[in-house]
Amino acid sequence: MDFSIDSEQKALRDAVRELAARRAPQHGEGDVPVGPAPHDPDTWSALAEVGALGLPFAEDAGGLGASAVEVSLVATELGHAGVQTAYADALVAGSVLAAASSDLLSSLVDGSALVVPALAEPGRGWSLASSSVHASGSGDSWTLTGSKGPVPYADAATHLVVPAAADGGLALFLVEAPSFADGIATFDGSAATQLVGPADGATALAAAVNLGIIAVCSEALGAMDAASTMTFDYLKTRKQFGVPLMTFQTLTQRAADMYVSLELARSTTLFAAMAIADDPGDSATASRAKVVVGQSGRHIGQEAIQLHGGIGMTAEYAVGHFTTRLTAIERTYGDTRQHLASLASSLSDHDQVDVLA
Amino acid sequence: MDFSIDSEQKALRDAVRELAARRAPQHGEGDVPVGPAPHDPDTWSALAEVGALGLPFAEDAGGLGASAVEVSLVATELGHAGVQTAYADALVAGSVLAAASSDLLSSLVDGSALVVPALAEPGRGWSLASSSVHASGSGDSWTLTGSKGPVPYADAATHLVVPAAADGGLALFLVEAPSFADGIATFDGSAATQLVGPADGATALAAAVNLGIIAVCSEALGAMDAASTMTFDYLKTRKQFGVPLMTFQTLTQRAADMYVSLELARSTTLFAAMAIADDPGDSATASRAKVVVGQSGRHIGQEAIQLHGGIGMTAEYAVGHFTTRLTAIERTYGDTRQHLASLASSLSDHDQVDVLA
Amino acid sequence: MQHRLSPDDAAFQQKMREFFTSKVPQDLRDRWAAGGEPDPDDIRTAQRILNAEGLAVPHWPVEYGGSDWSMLQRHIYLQEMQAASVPPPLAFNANMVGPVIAAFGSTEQKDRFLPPTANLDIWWCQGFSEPDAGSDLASLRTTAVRDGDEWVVNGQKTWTTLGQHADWIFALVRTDPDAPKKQMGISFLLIEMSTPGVDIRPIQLIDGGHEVNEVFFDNVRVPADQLVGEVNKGWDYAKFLLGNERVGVAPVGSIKRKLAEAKEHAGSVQTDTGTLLDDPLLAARIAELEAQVMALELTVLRVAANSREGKPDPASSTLKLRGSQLQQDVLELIVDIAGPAGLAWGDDSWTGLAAPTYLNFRKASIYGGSNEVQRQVISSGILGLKG
Amino acid sequence: MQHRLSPDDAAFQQKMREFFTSKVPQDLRDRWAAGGEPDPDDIRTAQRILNAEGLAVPHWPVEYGGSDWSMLQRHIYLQEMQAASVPPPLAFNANMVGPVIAAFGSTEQKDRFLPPTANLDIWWCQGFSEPDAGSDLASLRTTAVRDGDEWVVNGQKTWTTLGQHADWIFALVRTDPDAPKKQMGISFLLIEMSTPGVDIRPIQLIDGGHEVNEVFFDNVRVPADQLVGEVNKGWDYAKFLLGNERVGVAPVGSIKRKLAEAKEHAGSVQTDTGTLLDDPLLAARIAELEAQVMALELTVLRVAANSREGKPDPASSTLKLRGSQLQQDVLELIVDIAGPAGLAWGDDSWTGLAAPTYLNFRKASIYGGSNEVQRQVISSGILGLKG
Repeated sequence: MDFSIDSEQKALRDAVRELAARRAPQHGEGDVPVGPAPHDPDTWSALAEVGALGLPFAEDAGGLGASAVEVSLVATELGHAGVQTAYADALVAGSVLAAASSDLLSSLVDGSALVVPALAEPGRGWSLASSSVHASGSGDSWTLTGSKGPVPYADAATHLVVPAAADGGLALFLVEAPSFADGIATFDGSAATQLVGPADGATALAAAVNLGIIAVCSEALGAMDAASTMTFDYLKTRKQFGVPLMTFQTLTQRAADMYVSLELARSTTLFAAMAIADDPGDSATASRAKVVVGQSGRHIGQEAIQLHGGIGMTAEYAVGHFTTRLTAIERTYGDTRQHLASLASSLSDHDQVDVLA
Repeated sequence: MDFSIDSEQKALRDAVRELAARRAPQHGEGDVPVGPAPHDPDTWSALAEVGALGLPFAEDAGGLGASAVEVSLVATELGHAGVQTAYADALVAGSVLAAASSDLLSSLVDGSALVVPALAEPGRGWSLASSSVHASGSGDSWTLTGSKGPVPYADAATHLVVPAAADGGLALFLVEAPSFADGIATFDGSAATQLVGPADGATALAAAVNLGIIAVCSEALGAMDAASTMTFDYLKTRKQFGVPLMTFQTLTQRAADMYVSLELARSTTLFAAMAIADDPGDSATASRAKVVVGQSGRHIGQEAIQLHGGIGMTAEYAVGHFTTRLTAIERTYGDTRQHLASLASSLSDHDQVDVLA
Repeated sequence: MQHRLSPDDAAFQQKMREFFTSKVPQDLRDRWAAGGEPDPDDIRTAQRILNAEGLAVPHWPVEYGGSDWSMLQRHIYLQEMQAASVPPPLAFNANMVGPVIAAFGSTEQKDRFLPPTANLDIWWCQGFSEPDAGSDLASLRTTAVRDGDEWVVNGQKTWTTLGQHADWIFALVRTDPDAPKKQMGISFLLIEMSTPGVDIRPIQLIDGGHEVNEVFFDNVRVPADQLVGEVNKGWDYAKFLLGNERVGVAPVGSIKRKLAEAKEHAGSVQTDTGTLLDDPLLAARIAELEAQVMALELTVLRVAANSREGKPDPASSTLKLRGSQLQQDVLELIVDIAGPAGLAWGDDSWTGLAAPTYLNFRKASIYGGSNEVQRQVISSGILGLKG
Repeated sequence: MQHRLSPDDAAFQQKMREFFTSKVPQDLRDRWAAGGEPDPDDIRTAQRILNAEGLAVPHWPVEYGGSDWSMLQRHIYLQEMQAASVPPPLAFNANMVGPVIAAFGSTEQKDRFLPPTANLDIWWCQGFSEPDAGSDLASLRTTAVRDGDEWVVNGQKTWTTLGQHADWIFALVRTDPDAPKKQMGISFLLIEMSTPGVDIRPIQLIDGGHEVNEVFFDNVRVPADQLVGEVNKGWDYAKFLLGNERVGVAPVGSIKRKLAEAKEHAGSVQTDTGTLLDDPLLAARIAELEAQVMALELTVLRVAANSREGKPDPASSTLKLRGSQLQQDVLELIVDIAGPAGLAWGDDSWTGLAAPTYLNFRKASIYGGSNEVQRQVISSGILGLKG
């Protein structure tokens, strides 16, 4: 058990930190974009250039042969700088492409293709267990029928990875040049390529989403760290009633609770990255990380605004943007409640949760 | 909608307040009883004398023709003084006796018989829907087989009201002079009298338990009120670091939250008493009250000890005893989780919860 | 004790329900129910419909349009209004400046301002908060210096909600900088927004909307007859205004409507085994919120009966505190129900509005006295815990 | 970064597991696992078995029985000990007075006290808290006045855990009442409980047990060689003692064992549809606690690697704070699982012990530095928020 990073990892982290600082959104007087950010090709190219997009994939598949740990370092820096990207989504898609030994992976890694997963379905809650999109066909000839969406970064995606119900179970398909209406992709007997067949589809999808969970948890960790630090600094510098806010014990006690939440999320995220690097199919650890980060992110996001007061509500100040992003991340790849329900169904599998294996 | 009490109710409240003050446990140096209290015949006689035991039952059945509102006033005073009794249990049993027009009700009301319900079962969670005790027989001749317990006040009970599975559903039986081992009553073909048949058993039991819920919620209200007041007083008088504890903002902010919890519980308990007085079968309101009081009681009980510090942990100081009782009440007649699950299963029955009907 | 409505109150309830659902246009109420940035014309239309029926300012003196209702009736009125998704009369008019003018203004001021205030012919905004003050409202630095028959105002206000639509602003200004306490030397001034030297800048919030503003005063000359009550007594009037009422301080009807919508939404989201309304954890959370909102509503009803009208009232703090918490909890629940669909913003569907609305209402525990201030009012004003 | 144990650490883990489960008698461990008031003989027996194997005081200097383990190994040791329900070496001996004597005592004191302290031949108790001090430990008023070769002690201590079994007490006493700050002028004194003038009174707690005591000193004469370190430096030693270590401050292994027991209990309670372990709400709560306890354990492991041994350590506050919360949450969960059966007290079944144990551990957020104090240490010591 070792939480320290080596010099190569440190170099990667520093490179991405520098990149993220350059690509970070600028706030200040006047209107700024809020909420989900569109795809930014420049940021994406820069990420491809530092090799971020290929980190967790084997070298012989066109990846860089690093792991979820390096993914976590990258995503943490993006989150800390408030840079929203398709990083997690591309890694989920890339993980499926890697499982399928798809040639497209190299284009994903070099940034020339933007491949994203189409997991959500209109009018349906989050589920990895089923898909209302149906696949029919065989061999090289498949068609899909049904709808998926909202699809992240639909405006920019060149390809979709689509889970669909096929004979024998859930299979994973690639759709090229998808078309969208309001972020929804509707397949009407549309041609698709099978990436992973029904025998392995659910397993490959779970592993891919686990990697995505590591990426978004890490991004959340960066955002929580930044929002907490801003809040602590604000308490030190902002005066009210003639004294700094840190004079008010109710605020400093709550700041301490924020710090505890942050540290719990940090430990859990780092551990989960190591665990998923080791066993991409360890969905229990991914779910536990999603729960801990979801709860910490909610706590820190809400308190960061509350302890700032009015200024925290404004778009010209960064802290509310972090809360916005944390709110989204808690509902990405399954929310806290859904991961708890999943964990609750497997309590009998183990006596205790063993982290020292 | 009127939360005020009339002069008759005020007289009842004052009488019970005076009674409760006389019967209140004495704390101080040296060991005192902790946890569940045994039956105290003197207190019980005193309650019978002021008419408390017959309040919610019709006069022609031997009751006093008052209602759950008066029950609530009595139980609140007992809770405030820390007087533990079989009051709620006797009312549950009495409600079943009243439904059965049983002659025994008058003995319950005058205090000569202590009739309690045997609802819990060894090794089984709380349920009003089923019973592992089976009844067989017909007419005046019934026998019961199975176990119930722990039975409250088993040492002193003269009769038990026992729900048992009969042909056609849950029926309610009376068992005289029950015998116990470790608080468990085991029926081995034991003779019993049917009070309510399977057609009405579940309904009668639900109404009886709703009355019990009003009694324990009210007792909890009294205990919360007393524990909160002690805590606020302690913050005013106790000095630390050379200043009164109320100088510490983190404590006064938490005291404010305790007060809010208390007031929410107060409004809900009073309303629920009125609602059950009007419709004894309004289990949804009883469940909501149990949830609100359960959560408030947990919050106030825990904070009352924490804000007191070490002294709150000691048996010679009253505040911990209130917390003990609040802890028990939350698990009496179904706990918060179970009432939430029950409410959750009937969400579609209504658009909004309407209190102004 | 009696939990049922009296026949009179039940009839009153029925009358309100019928009025709100039949006399205020459905399309207007649908827009209000959907949320998002409010349309000022809808607010004007609704208030005028209410005012025509004598229902815009029921808690004002009867001679200026008020009704002599019981607290319970006022609650029923608000509950039915919110249940029907009728935009409430603009708070700055109906609940803030109106009662202050009615209580402390001159007869001339009452006659001049109250009718157009009730009818929203004047749209008021509030000039209390300042950039460096935060919860320490009394440390305000905007000054008004007397010059002949005028006050000359300089300074800056902020968090001025819907100020971009306003015709007038009621502002706290410092008229005696040498007063021994910061709460003294403050006056309550009415200023027309079109007066030269008044400038307004919208502030964007994290949901993208622009509901608050900064207002700048640069040598703004205000006629002396626009000062309400006595010079240097403005803080008293502000306290009166802020602690004015228990009824309405917690938006119970709106919370209940949102919670009912949440159930409807949950029933519309399919899962592998049914709908989200069948999800045990989500359903339990809804049940819990229903119980907690019931407790809040009952507390509103109970404490309203003991109201001390016209005095700052710590019981209001209980309702404001708990009301904002539950409002935020219900809005957060809707984000959970929206799930992956809520990750997309930018359309007016309930899923698209879920997250921005939740984020917007983080303000509820900050604006109008933060929850920390409310707790402070409770602990000192009710519990007697003087720090 | 590496989450698996190295082969050496895995072997160490295996060795510890085997030792604890095979060398400490099962019946003793079963009694400890059941909870309730601890049997002092079981504590003595266990500590002596450990000490015989060199496992009672691994964090002491090697020459006095310590082992030169890594922080990770110390965590593994504690985790396995707690998982096997082995009573830990008495904290007053192993974690408090022992390290202080080892760090600041004279050679004579070390040789005299450390071996019997490690072997629990001396049972120590702690004399820090006083009735009027509460969290303000430094305001203590028990005095020690030098008289020849002796100190004469007068005053009162309280919350002295297991003091009724103790042979000796280590106490903070005021030796210079005129010191300019209350933290100065305090000394660290070792006092035999059998000394004339020492009196002890057990305090009953709300669970009915007697684990804490008041200790009274009436002209108690203490040989001067029983003062540890320098006169008037006692506060420094107390701070050393209180902030001594990160590993072990959160009882992760015990919490995990209790949570595993909770699952077992839940599986044993029948419901209308299966067992309580199938109850979606209860199961989700267990799953949540498992995740939160995992987060705590990982934080212990992560911060342990950065320990600053021997200095008061605000990171310990994080672990103490969160550890006490989770311990209390798990014990409360067990009360829920016990349900109606838990309403009866007085036997040693898990249902009968559920509520008293829960109530007893409300102390966890008060004793040893309340959670409010821990938050204060975090906010000032880590975040730099100086009130």
